[in-house]
Amino acid sequence: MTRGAPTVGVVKFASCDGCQLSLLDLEDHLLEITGTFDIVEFAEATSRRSPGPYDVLLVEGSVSTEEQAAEILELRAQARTLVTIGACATAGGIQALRNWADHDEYRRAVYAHPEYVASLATSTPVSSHVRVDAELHGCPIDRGELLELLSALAVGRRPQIREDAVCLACKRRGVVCVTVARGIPCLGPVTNAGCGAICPAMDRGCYGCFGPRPEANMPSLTGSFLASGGTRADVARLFEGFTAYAEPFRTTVSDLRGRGPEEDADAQQ
Amino acid sequence: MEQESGEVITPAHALQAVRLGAGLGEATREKLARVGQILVRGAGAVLFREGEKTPYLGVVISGRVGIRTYVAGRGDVTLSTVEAGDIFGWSVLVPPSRAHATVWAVTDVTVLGFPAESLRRVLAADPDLAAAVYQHALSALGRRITSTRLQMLDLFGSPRTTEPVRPPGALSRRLADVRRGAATEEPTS
Amino acid sequence: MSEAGQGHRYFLARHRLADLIDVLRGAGGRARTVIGPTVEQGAIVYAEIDTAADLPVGWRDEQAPGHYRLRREGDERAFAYAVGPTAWKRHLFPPARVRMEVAAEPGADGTRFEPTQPAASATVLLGARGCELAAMRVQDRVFRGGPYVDDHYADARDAAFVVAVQCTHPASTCFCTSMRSGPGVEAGYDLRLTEIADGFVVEAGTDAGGEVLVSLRLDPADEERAGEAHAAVAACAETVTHRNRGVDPIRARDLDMYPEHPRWDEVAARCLACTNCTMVCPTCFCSRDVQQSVLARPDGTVERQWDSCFTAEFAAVAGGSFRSRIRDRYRQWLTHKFSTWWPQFGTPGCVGCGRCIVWCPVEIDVREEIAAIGTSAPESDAQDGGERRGDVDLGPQALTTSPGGVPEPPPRTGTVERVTTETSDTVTLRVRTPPGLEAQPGQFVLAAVPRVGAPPISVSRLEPGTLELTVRSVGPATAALCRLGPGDPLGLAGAYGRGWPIEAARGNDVIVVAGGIGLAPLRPVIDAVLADRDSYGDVSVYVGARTPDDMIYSAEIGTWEQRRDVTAARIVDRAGPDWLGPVGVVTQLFADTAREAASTVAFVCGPERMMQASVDALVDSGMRAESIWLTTERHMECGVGLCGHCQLGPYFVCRDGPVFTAAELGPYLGVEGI
Amino acid sequence: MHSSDEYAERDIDISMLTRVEGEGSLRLRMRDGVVESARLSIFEAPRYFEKLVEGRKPDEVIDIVARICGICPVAYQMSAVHAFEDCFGVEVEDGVRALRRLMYCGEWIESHALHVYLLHAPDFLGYASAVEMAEDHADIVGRGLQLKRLGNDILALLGGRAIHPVSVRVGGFSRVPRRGELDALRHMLDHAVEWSAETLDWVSTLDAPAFERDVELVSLVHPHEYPMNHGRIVSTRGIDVATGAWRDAFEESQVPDTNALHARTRSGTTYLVGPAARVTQCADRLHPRAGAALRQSGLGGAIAANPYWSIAARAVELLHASSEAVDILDAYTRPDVASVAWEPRAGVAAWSTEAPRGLLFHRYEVDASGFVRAAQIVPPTSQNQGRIEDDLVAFTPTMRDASDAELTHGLEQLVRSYDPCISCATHFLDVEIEEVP
Repeated sequence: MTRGAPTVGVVKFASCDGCQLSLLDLEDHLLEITGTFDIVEFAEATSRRSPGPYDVLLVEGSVSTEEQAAEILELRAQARTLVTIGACATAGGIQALRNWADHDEYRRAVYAHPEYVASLATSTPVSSHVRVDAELHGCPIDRGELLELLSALAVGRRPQIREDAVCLACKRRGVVCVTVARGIPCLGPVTNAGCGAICPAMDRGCYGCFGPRPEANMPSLTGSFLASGGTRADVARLFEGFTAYAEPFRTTVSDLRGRGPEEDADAQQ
Repeated sequence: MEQESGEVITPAHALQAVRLGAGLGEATREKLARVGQILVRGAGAVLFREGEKTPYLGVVISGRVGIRTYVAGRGDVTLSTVEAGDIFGWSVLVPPSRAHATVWAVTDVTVLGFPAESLRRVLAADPDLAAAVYQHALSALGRRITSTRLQMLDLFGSPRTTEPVRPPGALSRRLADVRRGAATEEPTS
Repeated sequence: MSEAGQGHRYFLARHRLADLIDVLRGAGGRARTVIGPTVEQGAIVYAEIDTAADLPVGWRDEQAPGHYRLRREGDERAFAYAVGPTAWKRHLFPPARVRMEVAAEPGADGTRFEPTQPAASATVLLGARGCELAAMRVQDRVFRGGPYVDDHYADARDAAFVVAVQCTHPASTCFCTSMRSGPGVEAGYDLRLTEIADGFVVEAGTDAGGEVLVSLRLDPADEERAGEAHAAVAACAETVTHRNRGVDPIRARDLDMYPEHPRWDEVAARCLACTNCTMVCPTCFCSRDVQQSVLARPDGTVERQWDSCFTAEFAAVAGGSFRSRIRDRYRQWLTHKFSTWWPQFGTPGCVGCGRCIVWCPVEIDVREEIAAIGTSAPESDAQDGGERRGDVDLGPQALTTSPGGVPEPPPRTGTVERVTTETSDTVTLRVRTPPGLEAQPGQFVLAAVPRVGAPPISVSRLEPGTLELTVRSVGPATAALCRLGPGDPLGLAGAYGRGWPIEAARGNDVIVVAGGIGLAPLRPVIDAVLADRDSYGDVSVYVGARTPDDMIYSAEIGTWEQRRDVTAARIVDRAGPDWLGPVGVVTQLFADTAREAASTVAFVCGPERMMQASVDALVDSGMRAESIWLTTERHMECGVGLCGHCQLGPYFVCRDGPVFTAAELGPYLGVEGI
Repeated sequence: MHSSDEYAERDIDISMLTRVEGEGSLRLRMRDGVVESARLSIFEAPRYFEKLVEGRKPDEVIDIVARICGICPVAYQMSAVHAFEDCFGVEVEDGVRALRRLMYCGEWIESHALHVYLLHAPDFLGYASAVEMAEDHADIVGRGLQLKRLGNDILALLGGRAIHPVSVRVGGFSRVPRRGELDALRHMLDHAVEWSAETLDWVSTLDAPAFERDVELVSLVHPHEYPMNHGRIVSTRGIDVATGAWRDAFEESQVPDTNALHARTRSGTTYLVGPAARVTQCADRLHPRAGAALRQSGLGGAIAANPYWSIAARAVELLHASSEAVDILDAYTRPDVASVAWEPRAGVAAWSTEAPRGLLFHRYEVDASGFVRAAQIVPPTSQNQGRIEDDLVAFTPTMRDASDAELTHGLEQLVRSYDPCISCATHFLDVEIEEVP
């Protein structure tokens, strides 16, 4: 690392570590990254630690315990630029499905002694707690988008990360629409591109892991799924994935299930 | 009253020269002019204050009149200016006739004022004159509302994200410095 | 073997299809890549073909709105299908290609902008249909019909040997006959095939095609086979015309006249804005230029990628998107295809291939939408449209293009001589003009910072050897420009666009109305007029700004105010007690002045809403809209009318503007979502 | 050097384990230099996967359980898919079976290269991270990164992406690659074999602390092949049950201050899963090249007895996985169909596969429509957790004369030698060393 280079921290909350692993998965560029930035905090990769401040802080994971809710406030104060990485940090993650369920029942079911387990009733995105400067979507994030974010920070350009539909990337890649040609339900039209349309390219429908794009036309797409013979529960399950808690997927799931999630009461405190 | 030329300005002369007067027949204009008074104020003078009973309907004959209000933390803010030929103090026409803003002389001004009581009397007595004055006031108000709306749009203001020209500690600069092997300190901006 | 020339029909027996492909691959001793139809991912797509066995022999397609299925018929026919999801643009105008290599080493010498040189390999496009050849001719006009051409496209097009196949098996979504693009193939091919029961009737359209026939040593087609081929195409045309829904292209040309039709809302409720229709469309040509570089490396590239008018950023500028709603985007797309393409390129932008209908996941059928809007439109409006129907010929000959433009020029490197801070977020860069760059008042340049971006910036002063750019920091690229210091290099491409008609204003009274940074493009007008003051009548300059501190060129405005031969005034939206000038909107400064319509020219620049108010006030004071000149802002990415982003109704702002008269902009000025 | 007396009131606090996957801490209670207890605490927030999969269909479950771990998502997908296929009586094509092994090879290579080079090796050489190690040993770190990349490339080819691949489906894959798509990879895999062999040579030269313990090793054992997706659950002390019958031999319990469940044998003892267990039990089924290299290294005994030498076990498995990947590619013909049709049936779907870190057990109760009604997932780290604590208790006295910093380092290195995967175990750890008076 270079003395005086911008400092980078990588931290995590509730998550699988896959997004921060994406940084280590930039194998061909890893040593160049550490030559460009001074990675001062990244528990998964180095025993050196730093409580901040950070020029750039990459945050993985959702906020799902009281300690995390407190910690994110402190981290925000230490970060000049805070970037959330991945579906957990940006949308609450798969674990946000518990927001629709009875949390105590969850704890009892998984743990014989739920009293040992400290967790909030909800799993919420970081942006529900603090201001976020940029987001990288995906479960996991795309390595290319991560490299672009770092490169854009390094030269001062706007990261070329757009909120296009998966369909745009899918067609550029030359993939044939799985919905039209095979009748497979695909969330591509309402999901952020960024993955490069992996699922349609692997002959299956997009499952929305890069989250809803800002202009997702949910009524039209769900209407079309229902018209193709899916039950309300079948269609709900399509959206009950890694970004279910992000709007407008959240409302769509609630509408289809006839019940809403617990509000982010914890987040608001 | 004397102007530069040394000519004395009378209310009747003054009224004739402005749009309010131009729209009136001669007899009617005379009737209105009779209740008018020429007021001269130096730059900076307050003509009347927000919340006071509006003392008169004014027409700017020369100079510039400002309409301002006080905003905590920002002080006196001028919302608009009234240029020669245009009116101010329209609130005199509408009960409770209290001034909505403070009116002040941005430059030395000459104003033709129609005091509240006499104006109301003369308007009550002459419906045609009243209609003409109200119509004039309404059209001036209309223009002012349109202007205010455009000002509210803050058209020249920032697009969603105006960025500071020299963001503090912009990473690119720091990197550039690092590459040149130069200082590791925060760049001065 | 001269009889293999054009106009003669030959017979290629089915078992010799493999020979044809072999000859195509190696004909004339030059190796060609053959791209043709093959079955992949559940559809017939165009991909590299090695042997005849790769062709979709025995396959049939079933197409309907939002629906495509293949089934195996099991016969020996190789081309018994209608067009699938791939369009030939994928090979002529690929989804992504590096357009320019850039570098940003310290010092002017280290700043490079090098366009990549086209190097298309010889390719055979096997199986192109009538509608697809029409689409190529449409794209020819777009990419090589103007003063600037996409040289990679042109190169790929020239390197392509086209083997056309006439359609005999249309889909329910085909409407080529209404767009007069098929099912037969009339022009634009090297070889033309028509599939019949035992093989193919083959004709050469070019000498190169003839050579292929010679090397195959084919017999002439007998009358019976020629008749069978003819009948098959005729039957196909009959089916498309009478069984399928169509579009009346002449009537559809009026679509843009009903921007407030309620049907736009209805279709927007269904439209996913997913971009599929534009991606599969064989004529859609919009692209974005993407800056690419890795970490702090000094070198990078600019990649040109397919874009779509349905994306959020397509029509976005720093302040927001001009088309923020799906309704605006769908309307833009459909009216562009069927209406505004005409004034831009002299043809409709649709060839009737039906791909947008089939590949729309929610089954939106353009034919239905056009019918719904067209047939329920007010009669009186439709009549207005009638005037626009001039001598329309949709036939293939009408669509030929004579190439002749120049490739898009790369930015040239200029050097910053001086930086003047105008306001807290705005600076003026004085730049030594790079050789070969010529600019007129009102034109703009793309000011390129390697690896960061190339935003369009209006020229704000022109002097021999230098020009000035006044830049407001509204995003990373403009912020990077604002950070430049004396001696720093920057790239300048241009100058582009139509500038101010200063010469034409000679002898007239001149009014200049500026709002905010809108004064920047107007300053060259003021410079020119004041330099030749006696040639003009009364000269007035009115400047509005947000606050006194936000006013650019403040000292210079002061000198104008001092002059006896110029009426200059400024006004601000908000002011503190120190400001003794007018407060309000800029129109207050001139609204009450009567104008001589015949001898007054106005130049206006500022936010669109401010320009609109100014135009209204000037017209109210007696001016004609034709004498009021405005400059308008849109998302300009390429600067030369190739990327499609800056469309405003029928205009490309970068090419047809940015300066327009109020009369030209009339229907569009200040209209939401256009 | 300190005298042991100084440690009577010793109070060491290590706040968070680094270079492990996920978040956890270690608390050591010491009195008079003797460790009273060692507790790995997992403060990784619980995510309740067993409940999240209820009401979901098998293919959705395969997508969901991958998210338990970003380093070994394939392992979760493999245990799940085999459990369901076993329950529904689905027979997959041989080509699909081979591709699944190839996918596991990719994950082993990626995970082991990550652990050997980026997480564990810096401990042996005294660096805080691989990045700092690279300043002195650029070639070595570069080789590790290249190996890791190849593992990821295999995964991306088969699954669309390395982390949370998308193609594993009940019945096969959503898509299987064409022969031609494998060619670029095939060329690079020769390098992977070579780099793996160099990895074993290099780790053989490292100094590991002298520490031996007697431990029960558990892994799948298969009659013909090195265990990945198939075999019986077998231990060095007599456990031998079917791959789906984990519960016959083991049980889970919960301990205070941790969000993870611990596993024990039915007789209440701790045990070890992972590469050391596999290499020890299945050395004779290693790829001949890996088997020969293991014998030549002479590290077989150390791998079984000394946890620090797990780094050698991983190196052996790197060589195995890259060699087997070559064999699979060379023999590849594209299966006729990517996936065979199947019908759900009610029952219990239970299976274990060998994750990079060891045995991974899944058990689902499925209804007639294929919906999951209950789930149990036992990741390798929660099986190893008890064993790690036992080893910490045994190891600490060997460093009684060490400084706080040295002791902390030794403890952390020991924990890291198990390659604990804490996100997985959330079903894990701050190290706090606390001296109780």
